Amino acid sequence: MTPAPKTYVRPMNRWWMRHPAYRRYLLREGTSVMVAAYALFLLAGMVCLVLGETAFNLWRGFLQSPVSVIFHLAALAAFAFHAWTWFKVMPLTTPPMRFRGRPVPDRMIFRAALWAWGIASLVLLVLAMRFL
Amino acid sequence: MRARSHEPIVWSLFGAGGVFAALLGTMLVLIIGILVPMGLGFGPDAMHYDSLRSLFGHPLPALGLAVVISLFLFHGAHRIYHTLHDLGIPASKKMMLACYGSAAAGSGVALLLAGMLVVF
Amino acid sequence: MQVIQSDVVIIGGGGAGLRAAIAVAQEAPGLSVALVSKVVPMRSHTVAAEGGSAGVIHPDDSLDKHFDDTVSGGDWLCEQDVVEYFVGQCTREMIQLEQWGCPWSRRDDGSINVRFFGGMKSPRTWFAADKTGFHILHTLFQTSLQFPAIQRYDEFFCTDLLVEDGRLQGVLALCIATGEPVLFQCKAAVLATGGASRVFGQNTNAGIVTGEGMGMAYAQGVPLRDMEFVQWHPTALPGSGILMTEGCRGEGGILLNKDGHRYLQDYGLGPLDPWPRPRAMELGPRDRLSQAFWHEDQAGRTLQTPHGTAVHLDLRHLGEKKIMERLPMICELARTFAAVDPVTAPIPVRPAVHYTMGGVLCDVHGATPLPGLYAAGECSSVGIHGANRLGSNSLAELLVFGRAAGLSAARHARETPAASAALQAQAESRAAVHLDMLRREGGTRVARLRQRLHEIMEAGVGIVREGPRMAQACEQLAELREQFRAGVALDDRGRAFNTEWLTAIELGHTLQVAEAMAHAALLRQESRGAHMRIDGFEARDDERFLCHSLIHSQGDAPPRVTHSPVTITRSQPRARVYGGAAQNQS
Amino acid sequence: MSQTRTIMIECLRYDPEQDQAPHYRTYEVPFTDEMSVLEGLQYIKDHLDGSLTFRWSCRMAICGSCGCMVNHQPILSCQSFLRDYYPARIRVEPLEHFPIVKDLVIDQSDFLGKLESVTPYLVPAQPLTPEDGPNLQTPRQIEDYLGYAQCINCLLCYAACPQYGLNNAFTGPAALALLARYNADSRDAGQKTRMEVVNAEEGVWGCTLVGLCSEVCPKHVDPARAINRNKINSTQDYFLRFLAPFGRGS
Repeated sequence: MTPAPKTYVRPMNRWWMRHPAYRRYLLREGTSVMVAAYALFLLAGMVCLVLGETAFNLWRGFLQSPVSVIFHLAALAAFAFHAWTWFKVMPLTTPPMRFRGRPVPDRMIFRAALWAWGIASLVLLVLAMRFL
Repeated sequence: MRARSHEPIVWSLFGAGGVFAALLGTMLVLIIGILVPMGLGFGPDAMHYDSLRSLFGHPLPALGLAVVISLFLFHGAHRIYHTLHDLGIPASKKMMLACYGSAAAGSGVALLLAGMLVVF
Repeated sequence: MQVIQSDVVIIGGGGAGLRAAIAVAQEAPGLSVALVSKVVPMRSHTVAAEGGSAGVIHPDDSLDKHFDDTVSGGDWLCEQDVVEYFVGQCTREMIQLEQWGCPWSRRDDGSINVRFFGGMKSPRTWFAADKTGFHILHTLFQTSLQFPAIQRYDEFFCTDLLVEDGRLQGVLALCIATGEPVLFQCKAAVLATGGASRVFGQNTNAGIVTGEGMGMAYAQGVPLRDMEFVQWHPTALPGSGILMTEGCRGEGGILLNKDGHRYLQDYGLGPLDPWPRPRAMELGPRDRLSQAFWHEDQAGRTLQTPHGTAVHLDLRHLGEKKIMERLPMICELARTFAAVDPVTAPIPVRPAVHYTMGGVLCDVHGATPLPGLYAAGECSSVGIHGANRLGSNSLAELLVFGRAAGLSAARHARETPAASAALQAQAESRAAVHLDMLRREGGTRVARLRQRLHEIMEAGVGIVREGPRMAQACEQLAELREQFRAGVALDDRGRAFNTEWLTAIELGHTLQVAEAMAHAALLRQESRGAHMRIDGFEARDDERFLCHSLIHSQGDAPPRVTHSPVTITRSQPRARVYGGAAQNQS
Repeated sequence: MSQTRTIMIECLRYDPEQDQAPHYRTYEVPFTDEMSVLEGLQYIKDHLDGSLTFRWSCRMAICGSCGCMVNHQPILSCQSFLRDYYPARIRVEPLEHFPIVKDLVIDQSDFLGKLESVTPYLVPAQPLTPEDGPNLQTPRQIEDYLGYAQCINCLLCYAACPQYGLNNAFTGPAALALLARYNADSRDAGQKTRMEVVNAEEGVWGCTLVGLCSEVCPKHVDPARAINRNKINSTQDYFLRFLAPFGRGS
């Protein structure tokens, strides 16, 4: 073959600055940091629970602090954004479905997921009010 | 022959974690972090040591909590691992071990604690 | 110079070239095939074909009907023995494509669906919605990938055919990325470079359809045949020339003048009712429809648009569902390029150059008079289109004759000794001529020359033709070629991906092809098919002109035109009638 | 003729024979309402600077030649209109994530190799000849793959995919969509061969579902869907082989 022509390869540095969709994507991926952090926070609660009442009350007391409120508001935003984006892309990952011969439109799947979200949240709330 | 990726293992855990986080996460955070401390809909005795101890003395809630924590951790680990790559920190064996290793360790601890809560 | 040895070289990676390459790879697995294309194959102009491809499969249809429609559509200038072979092979090729994965549109039971096209007695057009060419091309390209014998040279621009000892032995190409000349030494070559519609300004064709394949063969003494027959497609968007497929009319679309009148009934294509019916009104042949437009335009009954006059193509009565199912791309194109939604408004359309009926002379096997050189597809004149090509026959042609040319080339390659050594010197000297263009100072810009070419052709050799204006066009083309030889001004003097330079080389070929068209048109003193004269030669003249034009290159001098007989087997020329009159006849 | 205005078009320029790195050059282009970005570039080439290099052919959004970045958005220049950017100046660059050959021309050979790697043709269950007649396939069966068969290989999706930019071993959106097209075809029996490509690290697992590929696709092919549905298939394939280690080799 003729020698390959000289080409110029552009660097990828700060690629997320190039398109708003990239920044939305990183934000979506970023929610996972909060998810992991919240898991650790719950894990800490478990540890405290095992250690005994004194330890647990420290954890329980932390919940009242402004730091905790800020942390939880941030976590709330992260989880809500995660849920929204998760449901948005869900139609892309589900196998093709048909209803009465027609393909199920994406927005139906999204809406169904929102309903599931609402119901699951409600059930959790009711259970929590009953058992906590 | 192309090498088969082992991604399906972590991807399944990531996916399960994502579903749990999406369906339950918001309400979980709302209850624990906002409603209970502010006393909205919950009495001052909510989430008291004794009531939680007895609740998580049952295997099902204890195991459930451990599984939720574990899946959240894997969900986080998976996305963090890939996003670090996106941000220019090359994906490596070491990085992989750090991310998924800590998730696995955290999961082990959670399961252990759940066991202790049930047994003791 | 880099030399690549190959048994068969295929020039052009469109439908015909890919079909030929696959034919060689399948039938002669021992041979090496070089598929040399100036664009990556799926960019070829086959991709833009919309409506469909002919093949007899409908229960009401027959090979005889396909034969008759083709021969009468071509105004009896067809090689009837070739048409006979062609119609017999079409359906086989359509089925072959189906088995390679082409998503032909189907009926509910899963069988093939066919639609009407202009000039057809029965529905015969296989279609894949309104992206038939796209699906055919991608199916062929993807299918070709399973044959390791096919070595692709994407973005290699062929400049010359190299002849030694009276037979074709090589092809000179430029690797576009580097600008380096490459010699393909071969035992046979298949020319599949497409048509030359870019000779004209307003056309439906891609920018790559510049006729250099015809030019290369012509320069080596292979005659071009029937070049005066240029097809104007009646329904293209004004300005851009983007095609609104004949399928629009096949599905029931109608043409209206500015008064909302279906004017085709005034041009021997009526009466209006019963409607729809084959070979009548909007389902008449393309030449008649384009000519009818010209008359309406002369009578001032066309609409004014920013890009010239137009008539309305109305699809609204088909309803949104049918339009979206059968003509989705037309909808998108009209919305994007004409700001018209066909569901709610008629589309302004006018004729634009669409197809070159003529081309490199070849026989039913694709063999040209030059041993070792074969041709297929629009660049060839195998003889099935005559004076006017029937819609749907060009995609079928690529497949039938692409395969035939591939098989012939393979056979020839097997029986031929290797190329001679003298070839390299010839290649070097031809390459030097092209490379020299990069160093020459002064001259005229490519865009200016091209603009001038378009003006000359549209004024002199348009839909409607007159002797003096054609004669003037011939003179002006000679001057333009002189101007071209005097030098082309290039801003880009580098070798790497120099499209300005390649366009200049291309233009050299295009100018010769234009000249061939004009001279052949001037000498044809009759009206036949797409060649319509209004200077006393309004009628068909079978006495003097039931013959092909053969155009021979005379180097820098204007070409020499001779005539050759037409093969007539079973259909004697008769009046070519459509509309109500056609029914009375049959 | 609609009114003529003037727009500034800033083009990335790179001449491999002269330049070490790309630079930008701005042209003043008169335009009318119906002029596309491609026609703007053609105006520059014809009248202002014959050395500006770009690919184009069909000018009707079907050949896939003329993709480029306009203001960081991958588009087909033939179906994007200058009026929609005016009065701002526009910046035209070659498609992201591909090596630049010259000016707006990128090297597409890597993509072509990927396309070839996915067994992008029908693999019939048993050999057929035209004499066997056409297969039956209902409109509904066609619907299963027709969307994925609309790809014109314009490469906008690769230019939209940061994962391909970060690691070009990734098979990428268009090639994986084509793979899904053949897998979903009722006439095809080649799923097993293609599964190897799907299952690989550089197969569907190179995707993190940024999703922009599907948004920029001018033909609504939706490669993101093709890829992510195959993640499920690949996962099933991964675990099921443990359940049925025998009998899957046939």
